[in-house]
Amino acid sequence: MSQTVDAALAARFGLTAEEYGKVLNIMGRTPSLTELGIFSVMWSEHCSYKSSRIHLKTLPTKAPWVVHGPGENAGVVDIGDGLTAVFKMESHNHPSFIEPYQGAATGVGGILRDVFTMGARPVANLNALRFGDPKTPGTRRIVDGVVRGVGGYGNCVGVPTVGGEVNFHSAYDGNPLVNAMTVGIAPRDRIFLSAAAGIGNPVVYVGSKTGRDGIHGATMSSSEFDEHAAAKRPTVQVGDPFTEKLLIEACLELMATDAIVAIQDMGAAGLTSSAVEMAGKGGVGIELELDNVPQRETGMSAYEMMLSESQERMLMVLKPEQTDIARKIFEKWELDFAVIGHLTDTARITILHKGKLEADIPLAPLADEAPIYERPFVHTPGPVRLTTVPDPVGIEHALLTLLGCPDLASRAWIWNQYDSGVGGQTARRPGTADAAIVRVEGTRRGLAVTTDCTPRYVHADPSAGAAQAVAEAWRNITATGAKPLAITDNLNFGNPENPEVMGQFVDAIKGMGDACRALDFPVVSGNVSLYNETKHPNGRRISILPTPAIGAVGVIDDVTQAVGYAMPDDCDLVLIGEQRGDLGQSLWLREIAHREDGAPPVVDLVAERRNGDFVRSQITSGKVVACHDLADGGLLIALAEMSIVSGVGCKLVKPLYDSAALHAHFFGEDQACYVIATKSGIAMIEAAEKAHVPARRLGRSGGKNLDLWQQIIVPVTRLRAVNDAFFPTFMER
Amino acid sequence: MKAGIVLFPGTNRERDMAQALRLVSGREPVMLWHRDTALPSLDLVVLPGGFSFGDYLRSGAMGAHSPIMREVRAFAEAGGHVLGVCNGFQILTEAQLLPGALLRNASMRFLSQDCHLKVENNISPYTRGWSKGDVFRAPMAHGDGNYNAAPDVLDRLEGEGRVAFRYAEANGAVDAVDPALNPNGSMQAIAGILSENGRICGLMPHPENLVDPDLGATDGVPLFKGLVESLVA
Amino acid sequence: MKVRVNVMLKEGVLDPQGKAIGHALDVLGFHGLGEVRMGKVIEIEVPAQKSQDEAASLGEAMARELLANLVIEDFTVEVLS
Amino acid sequence: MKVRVNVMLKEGVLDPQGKAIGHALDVLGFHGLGEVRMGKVIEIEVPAQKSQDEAASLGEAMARELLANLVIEDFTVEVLS
Ligand SMILES: Nc1ncnc2c1ncn2[C@@H]1O[C@H](COP(=O)(O)OP(=O)(O)O)[C@@H](O)[C@H]1O
Ligand SMILES: [Mg+2]
Repeated sequence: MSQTVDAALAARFGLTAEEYGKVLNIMGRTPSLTELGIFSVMWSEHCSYKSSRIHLKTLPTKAPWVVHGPGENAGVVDIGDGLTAVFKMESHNHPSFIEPYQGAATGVGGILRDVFTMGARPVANLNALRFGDPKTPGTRRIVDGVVRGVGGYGNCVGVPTVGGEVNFHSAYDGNPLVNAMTVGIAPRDRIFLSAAAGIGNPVVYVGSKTGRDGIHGATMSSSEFDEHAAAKRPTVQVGDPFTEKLLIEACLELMATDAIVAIQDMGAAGLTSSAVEMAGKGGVGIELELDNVPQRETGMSAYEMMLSESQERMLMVLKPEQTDIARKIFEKWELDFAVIGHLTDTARITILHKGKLEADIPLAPLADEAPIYERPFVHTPGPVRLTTVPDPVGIEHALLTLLGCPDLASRAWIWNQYDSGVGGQTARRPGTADAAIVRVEGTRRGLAVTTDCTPRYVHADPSAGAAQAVAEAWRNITATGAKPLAITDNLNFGNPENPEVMGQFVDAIKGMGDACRALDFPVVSGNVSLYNETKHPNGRRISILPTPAIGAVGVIDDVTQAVGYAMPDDCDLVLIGEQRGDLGQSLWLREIAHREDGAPPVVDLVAERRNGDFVRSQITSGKVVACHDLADGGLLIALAEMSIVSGVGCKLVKPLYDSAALHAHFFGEDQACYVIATKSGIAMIEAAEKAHVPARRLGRSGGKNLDLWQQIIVPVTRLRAVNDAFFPTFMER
Repeated sequence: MKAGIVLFPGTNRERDMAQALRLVSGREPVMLWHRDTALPSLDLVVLPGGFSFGDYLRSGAMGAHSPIMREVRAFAEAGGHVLGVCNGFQILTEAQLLPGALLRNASMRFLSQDCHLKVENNISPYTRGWSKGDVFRAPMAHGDGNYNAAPDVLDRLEGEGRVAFRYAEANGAVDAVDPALNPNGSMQAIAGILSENGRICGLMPHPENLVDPDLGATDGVPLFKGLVESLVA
Repeated sequence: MKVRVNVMLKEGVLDPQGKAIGHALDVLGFHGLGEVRMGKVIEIEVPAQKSQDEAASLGEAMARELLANLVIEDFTVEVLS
Repeated sequence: MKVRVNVMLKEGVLDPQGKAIGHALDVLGFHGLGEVRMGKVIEIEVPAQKSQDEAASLGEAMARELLANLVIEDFTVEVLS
C-alpha cells in the first residue's frame, strides 16, 4: 500500500490539523502509514475519550467494597467469601445498524472478553437495546437481527442472558443502541491486570487468526480509503462464539497457573490498543514482530495487522519459563498461540515486519499527549412541570393500551430466545423479578443484576433523568432483597461537537454522580458512545435520545431470601413511598394523551435511599412475599405486571389519597415507590411508620381479576393477552 | 453410581449436569475429554448440552465423530447406560446410537422456555422415577429440537414403547400440531426416546436444571433418582 | 482445485427453513412460487495434484463421513477448478 | 423449473463454520486440505412459463432482497430444469 502520509491523509484518518501537528511534534518526522494508523486509533474518540474524559473524572468511583474501579478492562467489587464480581457494559451501536446479527453478536463477544481477561468466569449477560419506531420500515429487521445475534452468541458460549431492557423511539430509527453487559466471578486474590512488566518477557498472541476485519471501522469509512478493496471487503466482523468459548476455557485454565504477568483482550483497534495500553500502563517498551502474528489472509501489511479488529483474540505477557505450559494449554483447546514480541526498556513501541521497522513511537507522549477537549456546551432548558392533564379515555382503556404498547409489552418474545438457565445457577429469570438473580456457584450467595435507563426523562431533563436511571437500577436490585454494590454505565449520546448534545452529556454525568453519591453506588467501569445520530437523506441529523444506560450489580447473602414480583395469593398489598401523581414524561402522557412533554418525575435521593433500605430490610427479614418497584406506567401497571406473572389477581381499595386525579394516581411514574405483598399489611405499615417511610394499604391479592373496588374489573387473562400480543404480532407477521 | 460427563469443545452444560448428578447421587462425576481413547469404569456416560464444535455444520455432527465416541459406542454395545441431553441427544442421533434426527425448530428460532413433559413409560432407568402419565416441568434451550424420523422408525418407537417423553400441557394433554404444546414441531411431540435395550436415552429439555430446591424447583430430580436406583449395584 | 459438496434434505423430509423462506418471499411480493428448499454448500480446497476423479471421490467420502447426515440428507459433489 | 441461489460469505470475511468443518475433516483423517468455506443453497420452484432469463433475474431479485446479506455475502444464480 503506497500512501503519502500528510495532513490530508491524517484528516481522512480522523485527525484534525492540530492533532496531526502534535503527531509531527512527537515523532520529529513524518510518520509512516502504520504510525499514522496507530496515532489515529489511539486518539480516536473511542480509545481516547477526548470529549468525555474531563467530565467522567467527576464520577464517584470508590467504596470500601470496590477492588478496581474504572481504568481496568472491567470493574471489580468484593462480594464476600473471598470472591469478586467483575463487570462492564459496552456498546456496539454502529455495527448493529450495518449488520444487526453480527453487530450484536460481536458486541456480546467483546464484552465477555473484557470480563474473562481479568480472570473471571462470566456468569451473566444483559443487553440494553433501543430501537426505532416499530412503524418505521427497517425497525423489524434490526430487532430480529439484534435479538438473534445476542442470543446466537450468548447461547453458544454458554453464558446465561438474564436481563436487559428494550425501548422504541423514532430517535433511534437510523441508530439503534445495542449495549451489552457481562458479569463474571473471580477470586479476589486472582484478578489479572493489563500492566506489562519484566523487560525481555515474551508477548504472546492467542485466539483466532488475524484477518482484514473492521480495519479503521472507528475513524473513517474504508471506501474513502481504498475504494477497490471496500467493494469486496466489508468492515463488518463476523463473530465466532465457538472459538470464544474455547478462549474462555483456555484462559481460565491458564489463569489457574502463575504464568501470566499481564493480559488484555484485543478489542477496538485490536493489536494497537492492546499492545500500547499494556506497555504504557507498565511503563515499559514493547517490540512486536508481525511476521509471527497468526494470519488468516495472505499479504497483510503491518498497517492492516495493527489495525485489524478481528475478534476472539487476546494479548498476554508471560513469564518466560512458563511459556511452554501456556502453549500446551492453548494447543489442547486448539487455539492459535504465538510469541509475537517481547518487552523492552525503550519505552517505545517498535513494530517489525519482513525485516523492516514499520513503526517506532515513544509510548508516553502517545498516551499523555492524546487530545482532551473541553467542548462547549449549553444546558437543556429546564422543563415546565405539567399542570393537570384531563383523562380522555378512562382507567381501564388506558391500562390495556399501556400494557400493550411497545415500551411496556411483555419482552418474552425476546428473552425466550436467550438461554437464561445455562450454568445451572439462575435463581430469578427475566420477567420474574426486578433484577435477575444468579447464584454464586458453590455458595448460597446470589448476584442481582439489572440494566436501566429511561431516555425520555434524560431528554427532558438530563440531570434528573440520569439520576433517575441510577436510582431505578438501585431500586430494582433492592426490590429483590439484594444490596446494591456498584454500577457500570454506557453513555450513549449524539454528536459532542453539538453544544446541545454536549450539554446533555455534561448534565447527565452530574445527575449520575449525585445519585451515585447519595446511594453509595459508585461507578466501577463504563463506556462512552458518541456521534449517535441519524443522517436523513435531506441532510438533517437527528440525535438519539440521550441514553446513559446503567448496569448494576448487587449481592444477597442467601438466594433463597430473594423475592420476585409474581403476585402471590392471599396477601396484603402495601405501597411504600409517596405518590405525587405527576404525569410529566410518563408513558400515559405519550400513549394516551399523545404528548411528550413536562418534567420527568422528581428524584428525591434521600427518600429513595430511606425507602429502599427499609424495603430491603423487610425482605431479608422474611416479611415480604413479593415486591415490585414503580417504574414505566406507574402503580397500576406495576400491579398488573405482578398479576400477569402468576395469574393471581388483586382487589384494590379506593384510594383515599385525593390530591391527584385517579389517572395521575394510577399512571404517574412516581419514584422511590414499591408495591409489597406481605402476610401482614398492618405490621408492615407499622414498621414503615417507625422508619419514617410513607406506606399505605392498597388492597389484597387473590382471585382472577384486577379489581378496582368493584368499579373496574379486568380478568388477568385479558391483561396477559394484551401484554403478550405486541412482540409476536410485530415480529412474526 | 459412577458417572462420566463427556466434554466436547463447545460443551456448556457440563457444570449443570455435574451439579445435578452430585446433588442426587452424592457422588462427583468424572469429566471425560473428547479426545480420550479409553473410558474409566463407569455406570453411566452422559453427553451434556451445549454447542459441540459450535454446532457449525449440523448440531452434534462433529461431536459424533470425536475419538471418544468410539469408546461410548463400545460402552453402549456392551450394555452400558448413556444419557444425552440436548446437544447430547443430537450427538446420539448423529452417531446413530439413537434413531431419527433433530431439525431446526419449526419456529426457526432458538427456544428458551419452560415446557411440560409427559412421561410415556416407566420401565427404563431414566423414567422409572415417575409413573407413566406423569407430567413434569423442564426448561428447554435449543435451536434444533424438532424430532424427525421416517414413518417406519416412528412406528417402531411407538410400538416398542420407546418414546420416553412427549411435550404436553401441564394437565397432560398432547397435541403435536399446536405450537403452544409442541413448540419445536417434533413429530408426535416427541421430546425424548430410548434405545432398543432401554439403556440409551436422549432428550432435548434440561431436567438437570431443575434439581435444586434453593433455586426454586425440583421437577427434574426423578430422572436422576431413577438412575441412581437402577445403577447403584 | 476445489470440491463443492451440496447437501439438501431428502425429498419428503419437512424443511422448516425452506418453508420459512418461501413464506418470507411471498410476503415480499414474490408470489406464485412453488416449493422452496434450503441446503448447505461446502467448498473444500483439495491438493492440486489430484485428478478430477480422485477429487470427486474424496468429496464423496467427506460427505458420507461428515458433511451429510444420510438419515435425512442427500448430497451431490462437483469438482471446480 | 427451479432456480438455485448459492450464497457464500465474501472473500476475506471470517467463516467460522468453514474453519470448524475443515478442522473436523482433518481429525477424521482427511489431511492436507486447504481452505473450507460453507454457504447456503436455496432452491426455489418458479412458475414453468418463465424463460431462462426471466427465471434468472427473478432469482437475482430474490437473492438481493432476502436470500443474501450483501453486507457480508455474495451470491450466484443458476436455473435448473
Ligand atoms: N433485551 C432483553 N433481554 C433480556 N431480558 C430483558 C430484555 N429486555 C427486558 N428484559 C427483561 O424484561 C423484564 C422487564 O423489563 P423492564 O420493563 O425494563 O423492567 P424494569 O422496568 O423492572 O426495569 C425484566 O426482567 C428484564 O430483565
Ligand atoms: Mg423496574
